[in-house]
Formats: sequence, C-alpha cells, structure tokens
Amino acid sequence: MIYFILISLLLLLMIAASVYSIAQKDLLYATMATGIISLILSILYYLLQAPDVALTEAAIGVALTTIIFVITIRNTVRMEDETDKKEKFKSAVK
Amino acid sequence: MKKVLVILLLATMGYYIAGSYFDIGFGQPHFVQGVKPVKDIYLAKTVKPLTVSNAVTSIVVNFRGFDTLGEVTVLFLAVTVLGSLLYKKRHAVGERSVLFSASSIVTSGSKLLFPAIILLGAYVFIHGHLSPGGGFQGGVIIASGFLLMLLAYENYSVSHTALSVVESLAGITFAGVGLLGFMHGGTFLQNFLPVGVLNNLFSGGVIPIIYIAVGFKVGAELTGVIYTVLHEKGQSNG
Amino acid sequence: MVGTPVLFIAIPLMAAFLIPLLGMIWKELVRIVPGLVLTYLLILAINLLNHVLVHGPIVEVIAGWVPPIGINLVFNAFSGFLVTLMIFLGLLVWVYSYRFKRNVDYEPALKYFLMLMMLITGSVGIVLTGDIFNMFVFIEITSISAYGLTAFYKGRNSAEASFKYVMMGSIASTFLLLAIMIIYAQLGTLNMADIASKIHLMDPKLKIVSYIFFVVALGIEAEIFPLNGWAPDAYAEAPGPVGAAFAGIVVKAAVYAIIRYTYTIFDLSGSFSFLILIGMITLIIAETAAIRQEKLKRMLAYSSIGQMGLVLVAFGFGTKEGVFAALFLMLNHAIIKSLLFFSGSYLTYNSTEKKISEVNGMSKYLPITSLLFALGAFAIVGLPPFAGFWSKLAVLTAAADSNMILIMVLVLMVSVVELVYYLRVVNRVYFFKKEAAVKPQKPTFNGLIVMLVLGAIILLIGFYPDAVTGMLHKATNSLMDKGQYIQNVLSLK
Amino acid sequence: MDSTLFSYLDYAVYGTAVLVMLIGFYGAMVKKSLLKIVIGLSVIDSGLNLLIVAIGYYKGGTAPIFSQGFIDNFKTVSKMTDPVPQALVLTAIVIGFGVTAVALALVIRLYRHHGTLNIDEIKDLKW
Repeated sequence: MIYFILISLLLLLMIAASVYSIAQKDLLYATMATGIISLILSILYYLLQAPDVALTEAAIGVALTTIIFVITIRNTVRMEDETDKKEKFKSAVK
Repeated sequence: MKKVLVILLLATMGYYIAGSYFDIGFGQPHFVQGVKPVKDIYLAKTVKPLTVSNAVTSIVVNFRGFDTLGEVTVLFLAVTVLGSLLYKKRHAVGERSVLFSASSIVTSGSKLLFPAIILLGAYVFIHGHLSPGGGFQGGVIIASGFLLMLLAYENYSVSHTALSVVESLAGITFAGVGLLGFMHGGTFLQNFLPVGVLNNLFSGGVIPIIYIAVGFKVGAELTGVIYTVLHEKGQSNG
Repeated sequence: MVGTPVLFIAIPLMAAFLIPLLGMIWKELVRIVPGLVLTYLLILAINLLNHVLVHGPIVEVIAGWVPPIGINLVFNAFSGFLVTLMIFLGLLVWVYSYRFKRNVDYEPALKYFLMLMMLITGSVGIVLTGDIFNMFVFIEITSISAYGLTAFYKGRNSAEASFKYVMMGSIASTFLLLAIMIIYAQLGTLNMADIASKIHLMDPKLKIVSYIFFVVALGIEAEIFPLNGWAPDAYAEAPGPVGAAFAGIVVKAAVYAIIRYTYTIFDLSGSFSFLILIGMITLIIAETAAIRQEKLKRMLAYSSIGQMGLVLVAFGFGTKEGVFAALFLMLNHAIIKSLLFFSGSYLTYNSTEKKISEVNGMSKYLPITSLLFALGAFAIVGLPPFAGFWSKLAVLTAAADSNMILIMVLVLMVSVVELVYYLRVVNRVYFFKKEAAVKPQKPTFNGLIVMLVLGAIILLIGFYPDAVTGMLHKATNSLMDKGQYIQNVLSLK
Repeated sequence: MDSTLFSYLDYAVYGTAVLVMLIGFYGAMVKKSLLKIVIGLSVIDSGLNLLIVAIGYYKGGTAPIFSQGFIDNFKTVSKMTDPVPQALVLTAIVIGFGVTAVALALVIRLYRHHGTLNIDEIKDLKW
C-alpha cells in the first residue's frame, strides 16, 4: 500500500514538475524543475529495482545537467520573454 | 493555430506510443511465446563463467562492451565538439564566469569534502562488478568533486594537458585491453585473465580493469565539459 | 584471412584517443595520423572485400560471445562494398582538407580531423554492426561529429544550422530507442539476425509501429522528405569538404540502415510500396525546391536529397534489378556529388553569399575546376557518356520490369528538371561575364588531385561500367538473400 | 487488493512516462526560446528513460545483483528484473548528456552572435 501511494505520488510530482519546467518563464526555475524531475526519476528507478541507473541519473541528471544549464543561463539570458534585454543589447551594439 | 496542430500531432503520437507499450504490459513477462530471451542467458553466464555479482556491469562491460566503447567515444567527441564550438583565440581564455562569490564556509567545506568525494568515486568504480555503480557513476562523482572546487574557488584551475592525457591514456587502456583480448582469444574485448571467486574484489577477469579505465575517462571528460563551459563568458554579462 | 572487420572500429578509436597525445609531440601529426589510419583502413577494406567476394561473408564476434548473446559485425558483399566506398571517400576528403585547413590554428585543426575521422568511423560502424542498439550508438557517434563539423566555421549561420540538426537528431534518437525497446520487449533480443528469424512471432500492430518509428528516426538522417529540414542548412553552412562527406558517407549509412530494416529484419508486405511512396515524394519536392535555390550549396543539397529519394524508389521495387539500380545510384551519387561539392566550393570560394550568380565567368580563371564541375553536372543528370547515365538507365529498366510506367515517366520528368538547374549553373560558369567583386581562388594541389581522381572515376565508370557491375551484382545478391544472412550469423558456435 | 492496485500501476508508470515525453515534445516544438527547446529535449529524455527502465521491471523482482544466497538456489534468477534495459538506459543517459552539452554550447554561440535566444529573431531558424 505504501509502495503504491509512494509511486503514485512520485509520478504525479513528476508530471507537475515537467509541466512547470515547460510553462515557467523564468528559465532558472525551469532548470531547477528539470533537476527535480531527475531526482524523482532516480527514486523511481530505485523503486523499480534498477540501482545502477538510479545512481547514474542522480549523478548526471541532478548535478551535472543542471549545473551546465545554470552556467548557460548565466552566460545568456534568464527570462524566456526577453524584450527589455534585447533592447539593451541592440543599443550596446550600435 | 500552430499550437493546435502540434497538439494534434502529439496526441496521435502519444496514442501510438502509449498504445504499444500498454500492449506490452508492465511488470509481467512480456516476451512473445516460444522466444528464449537473451536476458536469461546473460543472468546465467554472469555467475558462471564470468563470476561477476552485478549483472548490469557484466552486460555493460562484457556482453555488450562494444556499446560501452562507443559510448565513451561519444563523451570524448562531446568534449571535442564543445572545445571546437567554444574555441577562442588564446588571449580571451582565462576569464571565468563566476556563478556566485563563495563564502568562506563554502570554500573550507569544499576543501574538506573534495578528497572524500574523490575517494567515493574511486570506491564506486573499483567495486563496479560487485555492487551497484561502476565506471560511469564513479566518473561522474569524481567530476562533481572537481565541479565543487571550480565553484568554490574562483581561480581554481585544472590542467588541460593533464585532463587530456588522463582521458587519452584511459581510452587507450580500454581499446588496448580489447585488442589484447583479440590477440589472446581471437575476438575483440575477450576476457583473458583468470576470473577468480564470486564476490571477491579480484574477480571477473578484465571487467574491473575496463571499468576503472572507463571511470578515469568519464571523470576526465566530464570535468573537461564543465571546465570548457565554465570558461565561456557571455558578451553582455561582462 | 587478411584482417578482421573489428579493426575498422578499433583502429580509428585507438588513433582518436592517441591523437591529442601525439599532438603534444609534433603538431603536424594531428593532420597526418588520420590520413594514415584511413589509408590503412582502405587497404584493409579492399583486401577484405576481395576475400568476401570469393569466399563468402565474414561474421566477427565481439567479446567471445556468439550471437545472439554478444554483438557481432557482418562484413558481406553488400556492407563491404559500402564500407570500401565510404573509406575511399573519407580518404579523399582528408586529402582535400589537408591543405584546405592549413590556415587554421592548431586546436581547431586537431578537432576538425578528429571529428572527421569519427564521422567516418561512426558511419562504417552503422554499416558493419549486426545489433540494433549498437547501431544506435554508432548513429550517435556520427551525429555528434556531424553537429560539430556543421558549426565548425564561426560564421553567423553555422551555429543555427547545427542547432537545427541537433534538434532533429535528438528527436531521431528518441524514436530509435522507442522502436528498439518495442522489439526488445517482444522478442527479447537485440541481434538483427535473431530478430529477423523471429519477427513472424511478433504482434502485427507492434511490428508496424516499430517499423514506422525506425523509418522516422533513420529518415531524419537520410533526408527523407518531411524530415529533411536540417539538411540544406547544414550542407550550406558546413565547410566544403564536409558537405561532400555528408552526401557521400553519412547519408549512405542512414539509407543502408533503412534498407537493412526493410529487407532483412522486417517482413511487412506493404513496406516496399511505402518506400516507393516516400521516395517519390522526396524526389519531386526536393527537385522542385532545388530549381528555386539561389545559393549553390543549397542547390547541391536539395539535389542530393532528391537523389536519395530516387535511391529509395529503386530499393522500393523490391526486385533484383531495383536493388542493383539503387546500389549503382548510391555509388555514382557518392562520387559525383563529392566532385560537385569539392569543385563548387572553389567556384564560390571568396564570395560571402555563395550565390549562384557569383560563379559567372569562372571558366576563364579556373579552367580545370570549371571543367570538372561541368563534368559532374552532366554526369549526375545522366547524360550518356558519363557514369550517371548507366545508373539512371538501370533505374528505368528496373521500373519497366516491375511495370511501373508512371514512375518511369516521373523519373524522366524529374531528370529534365535536374538538367535545367544544372545547365543554368554551367551556363553561367562558361558564358557569362565575371562579376568584378568576386575574386577567383586557385585550387590547392591536393584539391586538384582529389577532383581529378573523382573525374577520372566518373569517366571510367561511364565508358566501362563493367568495372563495377560485377561487384554490384554480388552485393545485390547478398542483400536479397535474407535466409543466408540469418544462417551466417546464427550458425556460429 | 494488491492485484487491483498493481493493474492501476500498469497504466500509471507507462502513461506518466509517455505524458512527460509529450510535454517535452510540446516544449521543444512550440516554445520560442532556444534554451526552452533544450530543456524540452532533456524532458523528453527523462520520460524515455523511465519508459525503458519500466519495461525491465517484474513484479516482486529483485535488483540484478547476485549475493551468496542467490547462488545457493539458482532458481531465483528468474525472479530478477531484466538487466538489459538497465544497461541500455545507462548508455542512453550518458549519450543524452553529451548531446545536451553540445546543444547548450550551440546556444551560447548563437547568443554570442545574435544577442537573443528567440528563434523568431534569429533569421534562418524557421521551420
């Protein structure tokens, strides 16, 4: 029973996190949501008796992918809707 | 308009993907009647003659070791491509994008944690054939140790030469062990060492050797990826 | 036995890992070693092909586990022919780039040659492997090198083209994995021959779904019509020799994969007419798009897509004549399109826009390059004394044999369209006055040698097609004989 | 009791995996920001990997790692989850990471040239 509730909860959370990561305009939060997806995934892998995959997902998905995304956001723009940012760039180029 | 089309397309796709996998069924034997799946052979042969405890390791490194060689190459190529994409002339290199200025707690904490993380990574890939984990996981853990140091210390740098030497040597070890197997037994990546006793550290023939090489290689490659991206400074965030 | 197929993968990988170390000793080694490796592989491939044509296929087992347990490589007349062709073209691309990349710094040069070598290795792996998941890994190796090569120049648009390619490539690998897992979940095996021997047990609905997923995934790499959005941009933005490598090597590997799935693995009755349908649509759309292009390389790219459509149509006949025609087309397309890309990139060397109008009057300044471009253009359209004529003739004969008159008519009409847009360029090269702004660039010695070799091959095949037809017939037989393939792989002990 | 719950799970795990994939596809196809597209691609990968691991799962199965007890009664092998999909996912995760890194490097390059991540602003990127 616990097992069943746990899995259902994790699955629901995962759907919510993926919707959030696509819908959120702030890319930093969206990236965090993908990190949460990976975290949930690694728990799910553990429950599905795949410890090797869980370890890999935890290390790659949660840590490395997220950090690379964050560095990229840091180097580019944070908001998906970037109107004011763009104006600044254009004036800087001119 | 475009959104409606996309949703329609996705609905069709989802119907077929989900329909197929529902047909396959979850958590029950799904192989067609009269088929002898290879996984039974894998599980049986993992214990004897390979004497490896972790079946995933035996598949990744031995039965399907060729895939792993290709996979390591993919990472190697990713580092190469990243370097080519973000290449700048010498004078521009050296600037680092700083995610945050680290406090003294973070810096001293990282210094304490760093050896422990490296040790954990090494443990994970040395025991890859006995317990969950292996070359990839251990390599990633080592890379995350370097990531911690890179984030904590603004001027922490990893020698690029050292990284590529480690990477190349590990890759050559992997391919070289494969070729040794070729010379010894006639097929690439064949085991040519005594297999030992199950659940001992020294068991499984060449499998631990290859997995340790993979661990070093993945660690060096991922550190290279992080290092390259971290040294990329955007134009406007100057 | 003169060698073994696993060396085609092991040697380049070993060299790729070694090259960064060698570069620390002497920088020139970075350029030389890939050429040495490719030369060795070419010798090996020719030796093995000779062996295979006489003694029958070689099946190489990896890690000492016989199929279906382990991964195996199959070197038969069909895959051997393609491997030899690919490595030969790869060697030519290397010779051509050797001087072409002279003015580039050490680091980019190292990366360029590494990526080029891995592009060839990945494609060779796709053709040789006998395991569907292993094929996925090789497809990823090929694609990642291709992404890097597309964005190699720091121009404004190259990163865009590459990003498009990455997006399509990721979607392709998603579909590929979905299809692989459906097959695994049903049959419990990943070995091609084993799957082929058990495919009749599979649920028909799942069989169709997985076949469609395979075709979608590989169609992205093979530039089939609705999925080829990345191709023209990638060809136009990549360095000149890389365009030749894409057209001659990567696309060939992807088409090989589709054909392997259709002919050997799946036993669907409708798949052949499906191939004809998508091939025909691709052919017509690509050729009509090519006539509207203003940039030379984009035009060549669309022409290349069209040729791939024709190859699929020929494979779709499902007869021996059809397969023979398709293989002949693949051979000719690889050689002629490489020549066109090589000479075309010198015709527009110094222009920024690479427009067709900028090749005006180049024949006075670059006589040999222009002549070779014209030769390639006439050959690919299928004018009589050149290589392309025989392959087009073979397609038409195969269509006539299968009573597909409509397809014959369409192929002829499309050839006329092809003739129009190639003649337009050749006309400009020879009979227009040069625009003052464009400075012609003399080809390097290496480039000239490569183009002359390709031109000579076109003339050789044109005047003496028997030089290759014998081998092509053997390759055809080895593809058509499904039972023999399964038996060769599964009878190993 | 348990069996009905499990039959619900049959659909739940696959359904969630496919749904997450579709959400990722939607993001990759509709969104205008290049970074959002890459996020979409990584969400697709997550769903796909869950789908593949779920294929290998057997109810009541144990992880495919042999301890001493298993060797003593060898029949339990059939009670193990399928290790093959796990090995394949291991490969797929690492390859996916490589592709994501390349895509992000391209995003940085594009930003350097165009000063924006909006695909409408970047001229040729229309399809």
